[in-house]
Amino acid sequence: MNVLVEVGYLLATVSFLGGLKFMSSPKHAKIGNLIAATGMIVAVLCTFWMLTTQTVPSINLIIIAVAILLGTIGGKIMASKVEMTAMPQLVSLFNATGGGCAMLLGIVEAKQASLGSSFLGMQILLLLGLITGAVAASGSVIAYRKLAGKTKDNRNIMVVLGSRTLLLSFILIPVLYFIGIIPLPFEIVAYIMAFIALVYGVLFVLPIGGADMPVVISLLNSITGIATALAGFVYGNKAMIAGGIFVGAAGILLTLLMCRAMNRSLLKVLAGKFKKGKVAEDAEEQNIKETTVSETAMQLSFANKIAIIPGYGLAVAQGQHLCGQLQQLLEKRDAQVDFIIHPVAGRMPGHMNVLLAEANIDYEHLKEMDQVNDDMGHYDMVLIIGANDVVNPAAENNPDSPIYGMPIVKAYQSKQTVVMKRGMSKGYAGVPNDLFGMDNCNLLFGDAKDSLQEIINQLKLI
Amino acid sequence: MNVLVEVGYLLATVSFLGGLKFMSSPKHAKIGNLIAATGMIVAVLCTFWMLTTQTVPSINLIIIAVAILLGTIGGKIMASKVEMTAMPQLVSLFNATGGGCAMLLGIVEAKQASLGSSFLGMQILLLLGLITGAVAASGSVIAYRKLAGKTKDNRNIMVVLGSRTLLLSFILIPVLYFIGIIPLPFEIVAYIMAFIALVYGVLFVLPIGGADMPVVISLLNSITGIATALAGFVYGNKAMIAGGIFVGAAGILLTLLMCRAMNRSLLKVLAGKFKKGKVAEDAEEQNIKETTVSETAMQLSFANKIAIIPGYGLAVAQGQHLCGQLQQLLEKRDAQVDFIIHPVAGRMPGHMNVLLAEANIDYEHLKEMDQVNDDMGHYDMVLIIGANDVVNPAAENNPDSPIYGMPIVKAYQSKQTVVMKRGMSKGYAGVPNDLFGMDNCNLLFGDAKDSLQEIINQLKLI
Amino acid sequence: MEFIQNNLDIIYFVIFCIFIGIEVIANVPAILHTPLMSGANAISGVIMVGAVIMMFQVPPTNYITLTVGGIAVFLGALNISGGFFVTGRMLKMFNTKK
Amino acid sequence: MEFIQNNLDIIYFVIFCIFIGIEVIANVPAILHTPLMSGANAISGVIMVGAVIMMFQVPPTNYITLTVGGIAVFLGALNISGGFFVTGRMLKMFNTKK
Ligand SMILES: NC(=O)c1ccc[n+]([C@@H]2O[C@H](COP(=O)([O-])OP(=O)(O)OC[C@H]3O[C@@H](n4cnc5c(N)ncnc54)[C@H](OP(=O)(O)O)[C@@H]3O)[C@@H](O)[C@H]2O)c1
Ligand SMILES: NC(=O)c1ccc[n+]([C@@H]2O[C@H](COP(=O)([O-])OP(=O)(O)OC[C@H]3O[C@@H](n4cnc5c(N)ncnc54)[C@H](OP(=O)(O)O)[C@@H]3O)[C@@H](O)[C@H]2O)c1
Repeated sequence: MNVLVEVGYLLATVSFLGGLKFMSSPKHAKIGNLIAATGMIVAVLCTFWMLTTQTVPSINLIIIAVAILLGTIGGKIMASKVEMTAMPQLVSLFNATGGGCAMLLGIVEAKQASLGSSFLGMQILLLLGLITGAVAASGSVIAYRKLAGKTKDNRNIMVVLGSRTLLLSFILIPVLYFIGIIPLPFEIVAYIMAFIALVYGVLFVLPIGGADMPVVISLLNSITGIATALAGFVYGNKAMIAGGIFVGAAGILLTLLMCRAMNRSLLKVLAGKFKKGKVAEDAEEQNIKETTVSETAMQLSFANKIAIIPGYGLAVAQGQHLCGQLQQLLEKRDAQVDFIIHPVAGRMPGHMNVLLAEANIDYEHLKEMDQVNDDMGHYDMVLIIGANDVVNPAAENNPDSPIYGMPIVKAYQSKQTVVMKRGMSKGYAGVPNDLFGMDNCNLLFGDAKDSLQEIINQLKLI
Repeated sequence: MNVLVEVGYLLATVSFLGGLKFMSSPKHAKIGNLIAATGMIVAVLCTFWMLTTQTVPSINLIIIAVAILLGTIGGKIMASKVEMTAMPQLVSLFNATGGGCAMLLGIVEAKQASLGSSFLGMQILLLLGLITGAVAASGSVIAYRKLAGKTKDNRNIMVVLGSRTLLLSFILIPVLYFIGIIPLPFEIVAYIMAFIALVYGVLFVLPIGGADMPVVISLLNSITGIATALAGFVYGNKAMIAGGIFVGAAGILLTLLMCRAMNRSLLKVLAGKFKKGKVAEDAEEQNIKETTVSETAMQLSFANKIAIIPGYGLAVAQGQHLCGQLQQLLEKRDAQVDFIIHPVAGRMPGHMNVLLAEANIDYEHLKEMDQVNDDMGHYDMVLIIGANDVVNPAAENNPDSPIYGMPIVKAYQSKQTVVMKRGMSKGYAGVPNDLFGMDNCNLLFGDAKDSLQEIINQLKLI
Repeated sequence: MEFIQNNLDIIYFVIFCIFIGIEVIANVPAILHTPLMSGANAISGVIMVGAVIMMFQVPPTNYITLTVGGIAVFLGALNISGGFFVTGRMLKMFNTKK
Repeated sequence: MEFIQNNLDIIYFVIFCIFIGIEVIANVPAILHTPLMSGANAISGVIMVGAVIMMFQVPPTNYITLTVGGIAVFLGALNISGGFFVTGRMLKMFNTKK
């Protein structure tokens, strides 16, 4: 192969590596993305540099060019149009395209391999690449549909059994083929495997809870990485191998890290189950105290230091902009308003950061949990808006609770707390929250957006 | 080459990697050392496995075996006998042996290369390996001698000029040789270069301050790593290349990290200079208050929470065991005694941990700086024993000070502080310490060991 | 055994890649999980390079294969472009404090 | 250029090794600097392997070279054994809290 091509792939590999490295630090993440993207452009360009030593029919070239052009434009448009809250869906969709690409590549190469006399190792690589690609593709589509609310969880026993059976056939069919019991051409076997893998991808994701999708997407992404690496072996292409393995390995670790941040085990996530604690679902009657909008507004108007802890409910109610208004209003009255952001508040990591950034809230008022957790007592008033699990003291004091061990925002240590939610529903983890019954805690029932609006109205009058 | 040999080297490489990784985490460091050592044994064993496909005269084998045996035993004995405080010296000495091995290897191979018709690249590799090895060897010996107090700093202009000249000749001589101007056999050039490199190593380390030796050793160690990698290229040996580069790269970063922990720049360290701040050496007259042993003992007997901040002076005075006695005595009186350990207190990183561990002080009483820095006000009494720079508030409030930016133990925030030192000498960084003049600070002059002994005697009487 | 012998370089390569992949993101804070996932997704789009190489080899008369291959390239390009753009957009939201 | 072509695998190898070496100890706490330095020193003792390989090739009648080579092996062994033992001893002192 051409030396320049090889050097280009080397550069691409190094920039994938550097890109990933930078992307994992909050300060340099943006540069990291740029580095990785540049590496990708280099990799693509030097692939075309191969044309200097190889003649390719112009029709092929035209198709390639058009496909790349359309893909690039399409990706750009989709990425620009999507709403911030729909990010995970879109990532999932893009992952499906990557998996799809790997699958189709495998199918075409399988056809070629059928014609030529390619050796065993190559055939195995092709089959593995095809299977992983197909699983990632169909799995990601289902993950996308779940996040978009188009497909419901399905924990039907048939689904589970079906997926296990298919898993078995992944091993069985190729083995039978290779020892010669299945007398079909390799091509056909490849098609069958691709089909089975597509179905498996669907069945694999179906039982998993919708809110666990970020974890699943990360896992599927890692599988796409493996498919890429396998294809890289087929072509002896170092950039593909390295890029694929980086993503594969990083993806698996990222999946585990995500689970840990939510204090869940990957196996439980994949089984669509929640850790069952010994806590009876609605164990004790809580002595909850309700409060009213006007009372809350009054308290806010007297407070000097206020903390707002946002959670999933705020995202659902789309109340982020009102949060910003409330902050401005209170600051005009010389109060200090901090937002305390729990890393897994909401339904994707960093959800709340994105939400509040959308509402143009100043970064100096966004506090991380660890920054303020020791000084919660300094706040005169803490407003919890649509958050539940992330402020549940059971995570600290009840070893039997499924969320035990998850770091929480220590709202229970503050002087006065008002929790805004619609009713007594539980949070994502499905556990009761002792905070609601505590002396320093009052509940303000109602949709977060409505309540916020009313508080703001009242405050303007005071 | 034999497959098994290759697999062995692969295993060795992986275990060097894993060993280093584990060694960098406090919890797993011991396992890391074991892993790396196992990898080394594997590497050596599989080198001997080569004998299955190669015949080597038995005299050679005997010499090898004896050399390994003697080296292993010698290393074990030296490592077991050394005093804890002399660790850095010994590491330096061991590094010298590694460098020496690389140099001798280069010399012998240069002779062989002279005979055969080895190509240019190989000769360059050999020369580089030889030079780096020799510099590491003689430099480490000087570093050892400085730490052992056998050689003094020498910032003579001749030394500096000499080392610059030699640096130049490292480039000049080989270039002249390779373009054919020096008509000597390669062998002789190699000897000359080895000699120059040995001298350079000496001149390189001479001007550097004795207390900066840990940094220098780390740097020289990194150079040994590079020499190893170069030799690895000569033999096409992956384990040597990988091990060498790991150490080389890790060593350079470690060197920089060490400098950062002391808030110094590597260049300044190598030039043997200190950052000059605008602070006049003895700027202001401080209003210091002296205290007596009996007063200190009295205060200690009334305190409930006591912190001891040890520093270089305690190590010099060898007072660690008395510290332990003092703690036990006070604990019998129901006081709580914590030791607050600054990472660069003393003259090597972790110096104080080693010291206090030697005195059998319980781990639960060893606090890291960050653990307690926010609560210094909770201590009734803080005893600073032979520490100076690591408690100097100038690091926080005087941007002109050479130590500005270094994290410190915030002893100045405590209720009451007693500093034990011999006189008004400055610490390692040579800057005055405002703490000594503060209201809550008293000085107890005298050798740390003597003062501690007297305090203990008095306390027993109270 | 022979396999190891012949593929020694690639074995080192794979092991190092795995290690690097894991090591590089071992300490990532939770808040970056979503953009990192998305960035990794974009990088795995390098599969498109494979699809392009494959297309170089397809006989120009084999229309079915050309079409399938073209779709593969299109999907790959979509993954790359969309992946990096969406990651960039997300990261813009995550501005860190000065 | 030809050089790059012929040594591509080793170039990847070297780059990855450098990256790993740096990455692996990027977050080491100051307290471990001394033992880590010592451990790295022990690892660089793998140079002894080179000395042994060299000794395999020395003609048995060349006494000077045999002696020099023997010393090299001895020094390497000293580095390895002393390095790992001293690191082990140091780390024993650094017991972490349970
Ligand atoms: N961030 C991630 O990456 C991620 C991913 C998957 C899972 N999770 C999990 O999600 C949870 C996040 O905790 P969280 O505290 O943010 O949320 P949460 O525990 O799920 O609680 C959300 C609360 O908001 C209330 N709510 C819903 N709609 C509302 C509306 N329109 N107005 C006002 N309140 C509303 C709900 O109570 P009512 O129905 O009574 O109003 C509910 O109790 C954690 O358990 C975390 O592990 C996080
Ligand atoms: N740990 C490392 O890796 C490392 C390496 C190189 C440099 N350093 C540097 O070393 C410094 C360490 O700070 P430090 O606070 O531990 O030490 P320091 O700032 O060097 O101060 C030590 C103090 O101990 C006193 N002292 C000396 N002998 C004594 C004795 N026998 N009895 C009582 N007191 C005695 C000295 O004052 P008197 O003479 O008046 O008694 C001196 O002020 C930092 O600047 C650090 O950057 C550290």
